[in-house]
Amino acid sequence: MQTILLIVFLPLLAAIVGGLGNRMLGNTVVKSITTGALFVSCLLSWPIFIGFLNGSLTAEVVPVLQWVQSGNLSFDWALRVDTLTAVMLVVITSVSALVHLYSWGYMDEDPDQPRFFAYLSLFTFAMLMLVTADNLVQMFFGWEGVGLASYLLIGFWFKKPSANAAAIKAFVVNRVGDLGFMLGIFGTFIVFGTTSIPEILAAAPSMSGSTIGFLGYRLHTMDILCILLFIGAMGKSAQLGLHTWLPDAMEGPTPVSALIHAATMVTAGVFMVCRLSPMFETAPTALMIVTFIGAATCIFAATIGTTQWDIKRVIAYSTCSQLGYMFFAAGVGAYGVAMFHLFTHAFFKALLFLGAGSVIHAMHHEQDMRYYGGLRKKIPLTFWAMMAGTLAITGVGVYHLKTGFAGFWSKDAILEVAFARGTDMATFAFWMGVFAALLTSFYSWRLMFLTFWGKPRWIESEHIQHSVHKTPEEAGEDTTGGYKPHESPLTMLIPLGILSIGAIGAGQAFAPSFLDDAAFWGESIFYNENLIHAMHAVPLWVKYSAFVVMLLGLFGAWLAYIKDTSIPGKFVEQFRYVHQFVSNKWYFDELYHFIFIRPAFWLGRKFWIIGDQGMIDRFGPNGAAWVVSKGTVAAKKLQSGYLNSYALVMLLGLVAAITWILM
Amino acid sequence: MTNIGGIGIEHFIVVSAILFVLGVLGIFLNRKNVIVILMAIELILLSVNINLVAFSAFLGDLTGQIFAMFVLTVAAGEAAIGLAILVIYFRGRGTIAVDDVNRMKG
Amino acid sequence: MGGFPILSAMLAVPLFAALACLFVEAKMARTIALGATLVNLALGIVLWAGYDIGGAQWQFTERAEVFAGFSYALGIDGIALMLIVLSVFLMPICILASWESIQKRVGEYMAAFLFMEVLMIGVFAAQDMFLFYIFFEAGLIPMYLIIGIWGGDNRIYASYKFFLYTLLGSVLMLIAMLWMVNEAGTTYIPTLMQYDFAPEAQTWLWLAFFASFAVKMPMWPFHTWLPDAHVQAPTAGSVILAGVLLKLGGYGFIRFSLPMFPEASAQFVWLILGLSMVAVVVTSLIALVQHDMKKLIAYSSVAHMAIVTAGLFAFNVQGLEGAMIMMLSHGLVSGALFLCVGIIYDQLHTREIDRYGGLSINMPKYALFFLLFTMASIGLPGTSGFVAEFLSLAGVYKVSSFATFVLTTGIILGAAYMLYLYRRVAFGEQKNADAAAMKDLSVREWLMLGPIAAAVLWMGVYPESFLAPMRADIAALDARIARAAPEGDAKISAGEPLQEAANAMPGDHVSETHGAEGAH
Amino acid sequence: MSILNSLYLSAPEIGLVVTGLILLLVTAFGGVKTSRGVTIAAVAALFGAAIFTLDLFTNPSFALGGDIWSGLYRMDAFGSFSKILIYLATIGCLIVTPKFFDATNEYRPEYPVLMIFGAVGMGIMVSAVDLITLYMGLELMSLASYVLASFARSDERSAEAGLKYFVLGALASGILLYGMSLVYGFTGSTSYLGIRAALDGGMSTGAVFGIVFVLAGLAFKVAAVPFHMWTPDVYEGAPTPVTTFFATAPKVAALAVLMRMALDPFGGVSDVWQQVVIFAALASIIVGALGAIGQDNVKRLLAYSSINNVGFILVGLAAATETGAAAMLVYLAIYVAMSLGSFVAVLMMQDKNGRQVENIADMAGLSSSNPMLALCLAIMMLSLAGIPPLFGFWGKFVVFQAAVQADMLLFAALGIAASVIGAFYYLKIVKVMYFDDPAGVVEGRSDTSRWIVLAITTLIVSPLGYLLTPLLGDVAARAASALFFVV
Amino acid sequence: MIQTFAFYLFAVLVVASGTLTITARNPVHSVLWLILAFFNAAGLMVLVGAEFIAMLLVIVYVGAVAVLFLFVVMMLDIDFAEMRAGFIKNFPIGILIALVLLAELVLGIGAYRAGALELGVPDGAAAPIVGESNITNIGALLYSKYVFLFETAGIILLVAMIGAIVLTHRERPEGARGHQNIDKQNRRRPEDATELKTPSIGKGVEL
Repeated sequence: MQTILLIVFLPLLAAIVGGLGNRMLGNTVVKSITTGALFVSCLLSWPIFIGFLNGSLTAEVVPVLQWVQSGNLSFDWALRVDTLTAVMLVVITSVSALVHLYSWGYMDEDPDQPRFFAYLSLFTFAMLMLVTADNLVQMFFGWEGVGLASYLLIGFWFKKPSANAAAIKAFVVNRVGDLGFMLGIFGTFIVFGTTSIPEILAAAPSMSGSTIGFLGYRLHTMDILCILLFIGAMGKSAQLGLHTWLPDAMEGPTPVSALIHAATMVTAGVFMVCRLSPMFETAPTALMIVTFIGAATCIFAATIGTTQWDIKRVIAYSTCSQLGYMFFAAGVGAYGVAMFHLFTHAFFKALLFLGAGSVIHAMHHEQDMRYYGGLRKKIPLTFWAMMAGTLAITGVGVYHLKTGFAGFWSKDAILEVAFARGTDMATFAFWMGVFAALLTSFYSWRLMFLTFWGKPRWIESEHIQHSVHKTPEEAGEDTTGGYKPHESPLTMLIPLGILSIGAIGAGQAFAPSFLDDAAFWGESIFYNENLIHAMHAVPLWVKYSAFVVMLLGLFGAWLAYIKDTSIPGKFVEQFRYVHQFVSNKWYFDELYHFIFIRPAFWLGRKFWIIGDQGMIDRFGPNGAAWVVSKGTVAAKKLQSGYLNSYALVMLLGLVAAITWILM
Repeated sequence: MTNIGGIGIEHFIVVSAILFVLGVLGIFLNRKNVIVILMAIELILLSVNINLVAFSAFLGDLTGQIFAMFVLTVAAGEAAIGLAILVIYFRGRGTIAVDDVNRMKG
Repeated sequence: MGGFPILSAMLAVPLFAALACLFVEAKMARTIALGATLVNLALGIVLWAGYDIGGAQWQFTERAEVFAGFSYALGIDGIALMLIVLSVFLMPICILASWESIQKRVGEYMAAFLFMEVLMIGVFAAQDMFLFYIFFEAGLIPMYLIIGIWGGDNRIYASYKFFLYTLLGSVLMLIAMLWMVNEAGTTYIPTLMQYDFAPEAQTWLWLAFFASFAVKMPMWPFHTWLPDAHVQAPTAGSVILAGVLLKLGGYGFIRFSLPMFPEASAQFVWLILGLSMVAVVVTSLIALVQHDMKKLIAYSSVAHMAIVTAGLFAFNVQGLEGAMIMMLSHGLVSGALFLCVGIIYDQLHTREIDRYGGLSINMPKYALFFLLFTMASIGLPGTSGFVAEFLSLAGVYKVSSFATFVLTTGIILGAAYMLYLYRRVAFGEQKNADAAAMKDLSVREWLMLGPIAAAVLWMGVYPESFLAPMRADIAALDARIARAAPEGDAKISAGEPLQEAANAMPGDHVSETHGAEGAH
Repeated sequence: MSILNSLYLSAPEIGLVVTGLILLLVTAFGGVKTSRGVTIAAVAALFGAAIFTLDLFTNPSFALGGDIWSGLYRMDAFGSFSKILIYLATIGCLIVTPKFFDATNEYRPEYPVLMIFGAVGMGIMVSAVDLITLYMGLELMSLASYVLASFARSDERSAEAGLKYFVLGALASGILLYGMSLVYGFTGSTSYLGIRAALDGGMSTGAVFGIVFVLAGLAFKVAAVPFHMWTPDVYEGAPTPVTTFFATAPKVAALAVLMRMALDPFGGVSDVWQQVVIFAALASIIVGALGAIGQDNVKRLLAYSSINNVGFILVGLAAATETGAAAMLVYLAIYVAMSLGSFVAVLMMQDKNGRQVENIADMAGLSSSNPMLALCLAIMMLSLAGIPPLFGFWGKFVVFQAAVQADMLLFAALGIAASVIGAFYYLKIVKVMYFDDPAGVVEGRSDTSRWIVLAITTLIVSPLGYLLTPLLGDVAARAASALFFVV
Repeated sequence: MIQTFAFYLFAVLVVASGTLTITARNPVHSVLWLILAFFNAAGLMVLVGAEFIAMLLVIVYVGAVAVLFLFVVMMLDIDFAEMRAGFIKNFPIGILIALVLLAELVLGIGAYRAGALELGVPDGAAAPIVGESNITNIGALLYSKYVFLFETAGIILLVAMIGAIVLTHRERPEGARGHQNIDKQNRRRPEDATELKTPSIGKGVEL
């Protein structure tokens, strides 16, 4: 299984060559190298996955290099391959390879293509390091590596202030999660004396009842460790509270959104929880929190998704919401299900993003859906790809026919398992999930209708105006403004096609393995067979609930955006405050700005001006200097130049000395 | 010798102490004239001499008187140097008022 | 290495080169300085290569009783070795950094730097306490001159502040040293490291040493000299200041305070951790609002050094090794960051962040290096900064989870201010024509940044090279201070393990549903 | 001791006196034109005296010397050590003098003669083991000093310096004498041996007064706070070579006398004066430093610096131990080199009219116009500030070591912390020379003799000086042990 | 009895004249008061049997030093009218300190409690030979034990002399007022000094 070395390090090599070679090698060479490397990785990954699928491969660790050995803390560079990793491998390499390819077309006009491709490859490398990690620290390496790549790619168009801001935001918010992750690793190290994942997982049950001191409190060891680690996952997977970076991350080029902010990186949190599932299983409270956060994110993001106008932001919130599903699936103990949703989601969400990219490409970089409309005929291939993605995400499928798109298989499984779990929290999650499914359907179809149906509203877009050199007035009745959207080039369409296949068939194809095959997962995750059995045994209404709400959503969207386009306006009129609240993303950004960012700068200035300069310097060095200068003045004054006073001082000294001694 | 007609060493010490303090006072209370300061110094030396001689007598030891003699000698030399300095100072500045001797200070 | 006095040679080479530099003209002085530092670098590599890991604790020892009251005793252990290597590594880079930017009094400048090198190596190699002190304090003179003569507009204030502040700190240490020598009857550091002073005395001695090292580190609130000194110093001065001089404080703690006063060190853990926590948060926030690049990096240095102090006083191997790696890493990274500032300062003559922007466009190579060092500074895994931060914080966690929590917020704030800096300098529009017209890295600048970049990555990926020589010494130190090690707040207490997984489903229930529904 | 022995052991002084008298005759008959010759002869004589003293010092048979001249005078290692320093310092001062008076043409052959007699006076002082001898030696030195201070007759400041020096010096002499009279009266003896014996047997209040007065009088001579007031004015006003002299040889003599006085006759009652000395030491360090900071005149600054340094030397005295005494001697030796070096460097700074540059601001940018001079002066300054690796550090090191060994930790800590204030003004000189833009005032070229003195002192002060530490430490220890040798 | 009376007389007079010395407005008066103080001090010395020192005091001080003072006072030609009277501004504190010093001296030494004062015990090396006069005794010591200091005293006086001359002696340049050329003066003959003129009557003389 040494191929794993190739799989992981080829992208790195490509990134280095492409990044350093940059202008020397030229666009095409760099693009070919990186894309080629990724396709090789991808091709090497699938056999591994298939190997696990058919049981011909077993978990293995490939050591690479010693890393750190400090006292009893040691961790090395090593690549671990097991089922979980294999799943991630194919997801990552496949999507990445496709995105690389897609970017040939999408980024065709960009002057900095080598840099872009190098970043993409670098990201892939980091992501692969993350999923192959054998210890928490290497996972953290990948964790931060993908963060770096994400930062670089979000800020790829670094001339745009908004892109820069988004990049920093992404990095810093992630760092908040990393704080938890790091503390979690430290705590794990304290408790288990190791950072090796298998060793931790093996030892976790023995520590399950113990307590530990943390920040002055005594807490259940495993709960606090898992919560800390989960905070890391929350950051990376944009869960409620730490989600704010994800929508902003859409400032990056669309392929980036597809690869990083939909298919792979954001799922790292889910991956981590699954990877550590035996550990989480020893922490009931932590799992409750995971479930709750997942469910809350799921519904929260979905509400926002219904009000956004930016096509990518809609999908971004959708991603956020879908991640919530995965988390609460994990939270209720169905890690396989969570992974399955991760797997299918990767395909259809990447597809949606790339499709959106294709739309944007066609619409001259206009991203606002209000200026779309009627594109169905203009870019039919894109339309059909998007349609596949939408059908997948909304979970179209019929239980009794045992057919459906990818999302049907995974999302329904999540809802069912949550219901089957039966605890209060799980039931809460179930209902949230159902409601979110309604909203998912609504916003997904809303997106489709606004984009592909209706009349063109293109001329109102500044981008289009720019392109056709006309103002809306000049265009008059012709709302297209004479603009001719063009279908994307082949390099973009091929990935769309491949992903469409995934979005359509991945659920059907892999559900048996992912959901029901305990042997498939092996030791790689905690697999609760009983729970899966319970999942299959839920009442029928549960099984159909998702389908029903999907239809409701579709109907609502059709009503509002096809049948009577005045409805949304009226609705907004009616529920102005609710709408305002939701469309402003629940004011999270404003809140954070108010309680973190502004105070940070304010405090920084105060600490600097008042603290450092006003107190420390003033009373420290400068104060001492002031005292000395006063002393100097006094000393000079004393030295008056008069004989009398000199004599007087001498006498004073004499008298003082005598008095001192006599006393 | 313990006393001379009821006059003990302490009497001499007191006289000498008074003279000493007078001399010191003369130095630092004077603002008129540097010459007076020189005279005040002579007063101090006088007090020392009284002390030395008195101790010598009461101790029955001549060292004090020898010492006093040397003090006298040196005092004469000191006076000469002092006056010489005063003279050149006066030549340069045209005054010997104590208050004016403060070109250098600080 | 036979009998060749390599440490003395490393002192002698720059010393004589420095004297030579005083008497030759500019061009020659540069060449001599570069040559001498390169020779020293070579000697440093030989030293490293010749260092016998797992051998005697003190190697390359030399000793001559030429002084009354102290002796010329040199010798290094792994800790000193690493810091010496750091010093000799940075020196040629400093000389290169000054190659063009220093045009006045080149001979004296080079001499000052070479003297600096002598003193730095001397500090780390000294085995005699007073010899150490002499080297330690003598460093003030060349640095004072470097800041004062070749510094910026406000150099006088900065140089005074630097000099007097650090002097005040170290004189108190001298008194403590005198007392110790009087008490223990030896000036030989290895002996003193094993000497047990009475616990009451330790407190005072520790405080006296603290006064010196805390200023040197610098720890909050003794840090205010650092931003001033950095801002005013010429580029290479900042590099040496940040790269090596700040390490003297950490070296002092690890060489003196900890092994000589373990009880007192334990007693003051709260102080160190407290100051470190404040430092990380406060100086990071301050760094966030800086407009001057060097000042920002200077404040970041304070924050990073706080991690060092916290790690040192974690009383365990991870903390100590982490702190050491942090010192090495910070030496490289902040040095490199100052070089990065210097490179653009040389062209535009301003450190005002707002005057730059969009440098990625016209200086892509520069931007790449700058990015790397920025990332290393915020502790991205794979760079030296991560290993350093991770190890020290892991060590601190064993003592106090709260301290670790607060210190770890540094990774958030650090990311914020460094990325904010990077964004304003390298990203964004090219606001100013002159900034947009700047040239990318020259070969000379490549030679400066390249090696550091390589070292940063090397240390991040394979820190073993750096950890291995120190391992035995850290272990010895750990054993020495173990008796006083404070109890951590983690205190795991065993409980009744859960009988089943959190999401376990009752088995009988399973079979029922299973039977009813069958397979999916 | 026979008269021959007495003559032999006091031969340096006698030789110097005889030389002085001969030179005086030469002066009387030859007039002004003999100046240079007389100076050279005086240097030679002093050198001879130094060599002879060195011989006495190293000659094992005179290791502890002995009391000569009927117990008025003692030849011992301590005295010899001090005398060698004094003679060497005087030589240094003499060498650098003549050129100074070139501008005013006021140099006279009496100058070296007075220096010789001054040196003799100092020699007598440091060897005195009787109050009367001490007084005579002190006055001999003082009278010569008063005259030298006002030697530049055309300079009003010189006369004022002389006047102030004289008046205050006479007052100090008066205090000293008064104290001596009390000591005499209440111990019954003027010899150190007798005084010590009497004090060891119990001390009356009168004796305490005597001790305090005597020490106060001596404190004036060493310029310790609060008896320091004359120093800045006199140092500024006196001709620079004379100031150089004041800052070196008489300083050594006065400190040596103070040491001998405090440690020999009053050595048994150190608890009486120790606290006063501690106070004086701290006060000197602080006042010296504070006073120096505000100065614009380099001579005045160096005057305050000397007060500051005396404070450090007194730290050794406060310890009242043999190591303390040895430390003081080491410090003294180093201090003489530093002081001589700095004053010579100042002397070498002249403007284009040949006038002495005294204003610190005028030294701006000296490092570009005259790099070697600036370097030497900078080394001197940093050494005076006690920054290693310069030799000045060693002086501070040993005195504080002594204080620490005497368990005076707080005192040592305060003292050394206050030294940081002092560092400020030394740095100021360095700053002016190195950091400021050239003022272009200093122009003059100096003669070789000054360069030689400067080079020698700089070498001593430079880190190479540390190579002297074993020798210096050994010699000082021997000298100090002589002080503690109780017959 | 007579001794007691003499002591108090001299003591009071010496203190009084000392006070007047430093307070007199006219320096000439000061000198005169000083002389009086010296005389009385000499009287005190005679009282304890130190005739030689007493005489020395009178001869050296009154005869030489005081006169020197007078001479200088006259020579300096000071405008006494301009002399500022009064005391310096920190007069009170000065007086206070002086009084404290005096009190400490007087009380501290315990002089007032006769008998409580313990003088030292001389070793007898310089004890006066009984029967010999004061001057003989002093002479015997001065030329034996103290010969070294005696010589030193000579040197001191020599230095004082050199100093006084070096400082005050002015080589007046040729032609300046007060310049004397001794050679020229010695070579002067009557015929150079006087010139016989035979003026014609009523014409006057051309000088």
